[in-house]
Amino acid sequence: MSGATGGVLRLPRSIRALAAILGAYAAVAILAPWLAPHNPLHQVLLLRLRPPLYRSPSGTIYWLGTDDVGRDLLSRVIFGARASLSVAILSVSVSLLAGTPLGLLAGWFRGWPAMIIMRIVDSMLSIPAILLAVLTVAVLGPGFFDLILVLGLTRWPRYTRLAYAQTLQIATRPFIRAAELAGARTGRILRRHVLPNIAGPLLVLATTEFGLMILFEAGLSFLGLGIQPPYPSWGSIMSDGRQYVGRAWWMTVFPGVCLFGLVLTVNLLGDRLRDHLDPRSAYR
Amino acid sequence: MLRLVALRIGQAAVSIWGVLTIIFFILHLSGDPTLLLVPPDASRHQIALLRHELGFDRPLLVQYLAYLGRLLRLDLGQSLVQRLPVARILASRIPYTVELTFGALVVATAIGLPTGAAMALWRGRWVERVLVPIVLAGQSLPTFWSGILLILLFGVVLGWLPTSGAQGFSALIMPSVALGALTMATFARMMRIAMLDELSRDYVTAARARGLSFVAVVLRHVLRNAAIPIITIAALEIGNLMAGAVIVETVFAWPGIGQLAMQSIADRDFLVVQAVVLFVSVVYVLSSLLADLAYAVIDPRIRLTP
Amino acid sequence: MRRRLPLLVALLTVPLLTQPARAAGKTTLTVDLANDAATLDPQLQWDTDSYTVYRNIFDNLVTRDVTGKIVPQVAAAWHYVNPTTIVFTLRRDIRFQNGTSLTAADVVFSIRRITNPSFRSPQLSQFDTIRSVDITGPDQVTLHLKTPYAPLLAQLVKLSIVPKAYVEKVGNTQFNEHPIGSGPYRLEKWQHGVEIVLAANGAYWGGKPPFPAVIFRDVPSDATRLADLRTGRADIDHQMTPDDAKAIARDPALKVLSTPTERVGYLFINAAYGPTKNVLVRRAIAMAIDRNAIIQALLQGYAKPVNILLTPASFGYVSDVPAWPFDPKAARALLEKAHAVGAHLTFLTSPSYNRQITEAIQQMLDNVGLKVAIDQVDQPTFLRRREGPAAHAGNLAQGLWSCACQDADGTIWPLFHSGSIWSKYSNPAFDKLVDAARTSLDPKQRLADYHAAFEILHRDVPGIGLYQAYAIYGARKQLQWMPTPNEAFFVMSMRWK
Amino acid sequence: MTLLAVTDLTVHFPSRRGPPVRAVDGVSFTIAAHETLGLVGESGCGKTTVANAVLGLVQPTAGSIRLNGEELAGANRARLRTLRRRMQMVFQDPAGALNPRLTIGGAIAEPLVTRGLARGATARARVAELLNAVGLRPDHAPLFPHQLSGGQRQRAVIARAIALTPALLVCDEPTSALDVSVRAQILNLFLDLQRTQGMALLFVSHDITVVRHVSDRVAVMYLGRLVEVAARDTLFAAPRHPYTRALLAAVPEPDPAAQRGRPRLRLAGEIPSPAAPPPGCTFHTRCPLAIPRCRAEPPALRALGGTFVACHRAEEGQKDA
Repeated sequence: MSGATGGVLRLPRSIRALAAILGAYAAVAILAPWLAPHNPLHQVLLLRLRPPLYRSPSGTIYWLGTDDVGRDLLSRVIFGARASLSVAILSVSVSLLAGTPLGLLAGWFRGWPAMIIMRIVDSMLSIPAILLAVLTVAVLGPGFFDLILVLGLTRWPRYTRLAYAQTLQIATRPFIRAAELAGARTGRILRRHVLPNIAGPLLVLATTEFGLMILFEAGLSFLGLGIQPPYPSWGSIMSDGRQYVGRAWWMTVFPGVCLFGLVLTVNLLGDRLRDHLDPRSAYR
Repeated sequence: MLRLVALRIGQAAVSIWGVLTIIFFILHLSGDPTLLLVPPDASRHQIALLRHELGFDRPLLVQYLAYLGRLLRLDLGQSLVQRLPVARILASRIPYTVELTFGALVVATAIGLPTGAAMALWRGRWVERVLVPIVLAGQSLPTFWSGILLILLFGVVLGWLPTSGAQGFSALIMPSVALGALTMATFARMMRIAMLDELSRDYVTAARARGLSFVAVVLRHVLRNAAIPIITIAALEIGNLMAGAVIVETVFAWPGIGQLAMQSIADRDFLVVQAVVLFVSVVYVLSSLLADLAYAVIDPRIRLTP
Repeated sequence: MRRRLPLLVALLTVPLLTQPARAAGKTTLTVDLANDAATLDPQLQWDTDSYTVYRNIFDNLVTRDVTGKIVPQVAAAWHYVNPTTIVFTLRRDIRFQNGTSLTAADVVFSIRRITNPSFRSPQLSQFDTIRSVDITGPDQVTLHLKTPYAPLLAQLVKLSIVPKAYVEKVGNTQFNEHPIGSGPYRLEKWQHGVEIVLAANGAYWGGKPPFPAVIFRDVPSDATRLADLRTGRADIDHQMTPDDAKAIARDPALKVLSTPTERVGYLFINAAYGPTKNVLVRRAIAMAIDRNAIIQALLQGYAKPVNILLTPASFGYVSDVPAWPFDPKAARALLEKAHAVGAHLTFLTSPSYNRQITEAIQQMLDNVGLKVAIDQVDQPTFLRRREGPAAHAGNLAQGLWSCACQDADGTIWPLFHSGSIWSKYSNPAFDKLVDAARTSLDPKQRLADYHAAFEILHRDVPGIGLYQAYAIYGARKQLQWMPTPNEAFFVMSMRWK
Repeated sequence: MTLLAVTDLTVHFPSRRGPPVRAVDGVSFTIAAHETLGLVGESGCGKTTVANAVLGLVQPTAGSIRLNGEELAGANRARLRTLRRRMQMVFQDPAGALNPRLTIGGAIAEPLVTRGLARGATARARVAELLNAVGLRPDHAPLFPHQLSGGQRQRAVIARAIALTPALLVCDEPTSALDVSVRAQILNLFLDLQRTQGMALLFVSHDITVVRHVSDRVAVMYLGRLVEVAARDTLFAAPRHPYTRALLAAVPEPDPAAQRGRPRLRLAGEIPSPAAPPPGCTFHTRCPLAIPRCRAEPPALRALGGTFVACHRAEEGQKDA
């Protein structure tokens, strides 16, 4: 257990280090226009599939080579961080904001509306996530905002289930009765007493989901249903490069390494946070 | 107990009905397959004729009720594209997915459990510090990417394993590894907690006080007791593995239900998609039900949560 | 570009090391297909992968030779009695693989089966000008049409003959799984999603099949098909990308077999919605696109530029209607004249179309001052939107058109006739010309009509032809085979050296 | 002056299988202003349910609970909220009674803030005042519960309870979760507070020595019913009910002589399930004095000298023992 007053500085060093790596990724995404050596959309059809460190006749160096329509891969990978991070952040926010209140209310009030909500949650959770996402994309259409909506719409049940279970448990604790006796109304109890106490597990779930959403965005873009061409995302670059995996390995390897590094950072962070918030349930 | 089991089964049935309903409406909102079936030069009239023959011009609710009605008679219908009974198509694919799931389970068990045990036994030492990131790496790899890299390395460069197909044991290795990575991470983590739980019990201290060596205690008692939660988790993981097979099967051209599902979505072959989702969710729901029951049997203090 | 890395060297040496020594007689031909056959009932499906397989199991009423000419197969001869009546005389020596003779009754059964709406054949549309069919002699069948229909014979190339007695006995589902035809190969084993094994039909009337067995494997990934070919697991890659074709050109064990097809790559330009409603904008688009850059850089030369939206492999092709030249300056001037500089266009596409070409076109249009947003949806959604109201069909869309009939009627009628679902364009003069060409049986008159029609299309630009696509097959060096423009995959026409 | 009047309070909890659990069955008592009533009994006898019912945390099945003549039973949420301004509760487990994610100051200020009585600096000043009153320091306010000791936590819980200067404070085993060394301090705090704040206390405990320490009057409960109610000194000097005597007998006397002189009465058997209470006098299954009448006829609570007792043989009890 740790107080909210602790502040960033009281967090263990490993968490701060991982947060710093995450921050670096975010900085790259934000500063992409200044960091990228080229316009990520500009094609030179005659310079397709050039290997890393290629120097063009005009003297330009392509550090990571070029893609299959002759665009600078480094610039695309840098801009690709934007798609991965923003889709993940926004979709986690959407599903967190949609799922948590639902689970909170269901766990607090119970009764038949809660039953209905929880059965819907169960149903959604027993559909393979990628199938559900692919189908929803087919209905809503791909694109940045649609992608966020799709991921948000298909992932909220996880937060609902966790918030529900946690709320059920918290609702029986004496301090909830104490708050009632203190004259707190339901809204205040949920806000001040229940929510802060279920926030820890939800935060850990959100971190895990954040990593998953990055993979999902890449997966959907890989299937051609995510970020729209010509805008780069790591998944779509890898999808473009899939056909050339034997001859232009750089198109698959570099965005893959970036993606892997980011997700690993997020997962390690989630792991450490879990340990930090509740050492007993470490690794669960 | 029996009443609670009946209640849980009832709830499972409701969940599955929910799954079918969600999938039905999402699928039908995404358009029907008539245009995919006809040649490009078909006329408006001819398309309308085929659409009528296929029944897609009826109101959605009517189609939904007809679907449920057929399902209640255990009739999964006929594939629009393959023109074969859906049950037969599914039956021809399920063995592959089961094989792959089993392969992944073996990989996950063979690597995950010893890793988890090692992390628990050497808690806080360098062994754990090295293993944790490795385990987490297992669940940070995008399967489509690791699949491609595996094919590139072992299939193309080294030529040790077949690049595609589903024949023979060697073809099973790469997809199993790609699919098993995530479960391996889960198993390792579960094994670690279970072992730590057991190691902190009094009997361990007592046994050591009696002069048993630590290794003997671990082998004789700790591992056996720690296995109980692991077995129940494994039941749950089977459902997750089947779901994860979707991407892996697509990458490795593994002819299981995952690939069938993706193909059928692309073809809008409604009844096949619904049958696949039905199958996976039934497996998922049943395995979680079994896991719950197993918990309740092993530890009667755990009440079945409705 | 030939700056190779160690990895590439490894890739190239692998096949040499792993390739097994081969005996002179090749017993099994292994073909990697991009998809599994959907059905092997030849009357139930319209996709090329199914066709590739079942065409070797069945004989068709008529067929095409290497030059594309329609020649006899089950029908030995035919003649028109009048524009709506045609009489076929059948061969007598054809037997199905179960030993029964192929008779006029089987032909009539096949035609009636495919034209019966409740059978729900997707191919019905190709044959629905047929009003009735009857046996008019021991080996004679007479077709009656609703209206005169010039491309009828081209359509009948796709009509496979199924055995009446067997189908009626086992039913449609069983027939689909265990088809019996009169072709050079019979179905041995079908593992859905894995492979289809065919065995030679020793009693084939047309001669001895070249391989005792043919295996069609289902390998969706381009890279994997290429790897299979290199490692010797496959003899033919049925669907090779131009980049891969370029890559294997140096491999001493492999070769590329390619041929121009009747498939035409085109750009649809929505004439009924948005900025592209203005013909000046459409012409500007036509002049902004550099066909040669697309063909040379992206298709590696495995395509030919076309002047109209039809290939020379189809009847109705005219060479003297010009294409709009590549002229970005003139394009820009036209856009300025139309006050359309900076106009926003939507480019509708799906993963089924060549993404590189889409992106290249986007860039080319951007260069002349048009803002193009790519809207990629999945194929069913693409078709639904493309077919629906003009406002949702996008301003631009790529297409790769083949009617498998090698006739202009199958291309420009469905694409641009105002009565067609795909058309977002209406010109009564054009409609009149293509309607006339459809019902006339006089080739000279039809050609004149199409010439006039293509001139209208050139002026109105509701779409432009970009290139004539090639069929590209990767194969082992020993394979002797001449691919044909209609992309038929007759194992009978192959030899192993 | 009567502050709280509980009449025929009955609380039954429905059970999934079998008959309802009769947690509280026809309990009546009163508490005067400034008075402390100790409610004592074994765990599971229903005393906590009584405490919860008084505060409206559980709905009574029957009976009436009046605070200053106002009926609580069946009151809606809004009315309960008003009534609770005048009564508060101190919980058994101070660790559970405090929100781990809320500071001590925040917890103590909560009743003031939710009722709009104080905020900002005023609230902080009042919190400091309350902390002083319960023997904590104002600089404890920004701490979280886990940063305090058990005794400090209970002081914080008490500070929260008295923030609104309630007329009645219900204490449910307030010391049972504490170390023995801390218990006396907390009990003395209650005595102090009662003097300075002028509250009435309903003090619930299974520990008769604790009850003896703080109470003016004591009520003894067994299996959902009151068996004896008397002034403290009367009860401890002359227990009338065999159960009371058994409870007292179990307490070790500091003075060995007194211990020896005390009647020995040991309880046999287990406490029966409140779901199936025995007929007649519910205590008869364990009562050494039980006669056939006890099995048939439930005894009523009746006055006997200065005591109220529910036993058919209360008069004989003294001499038998």
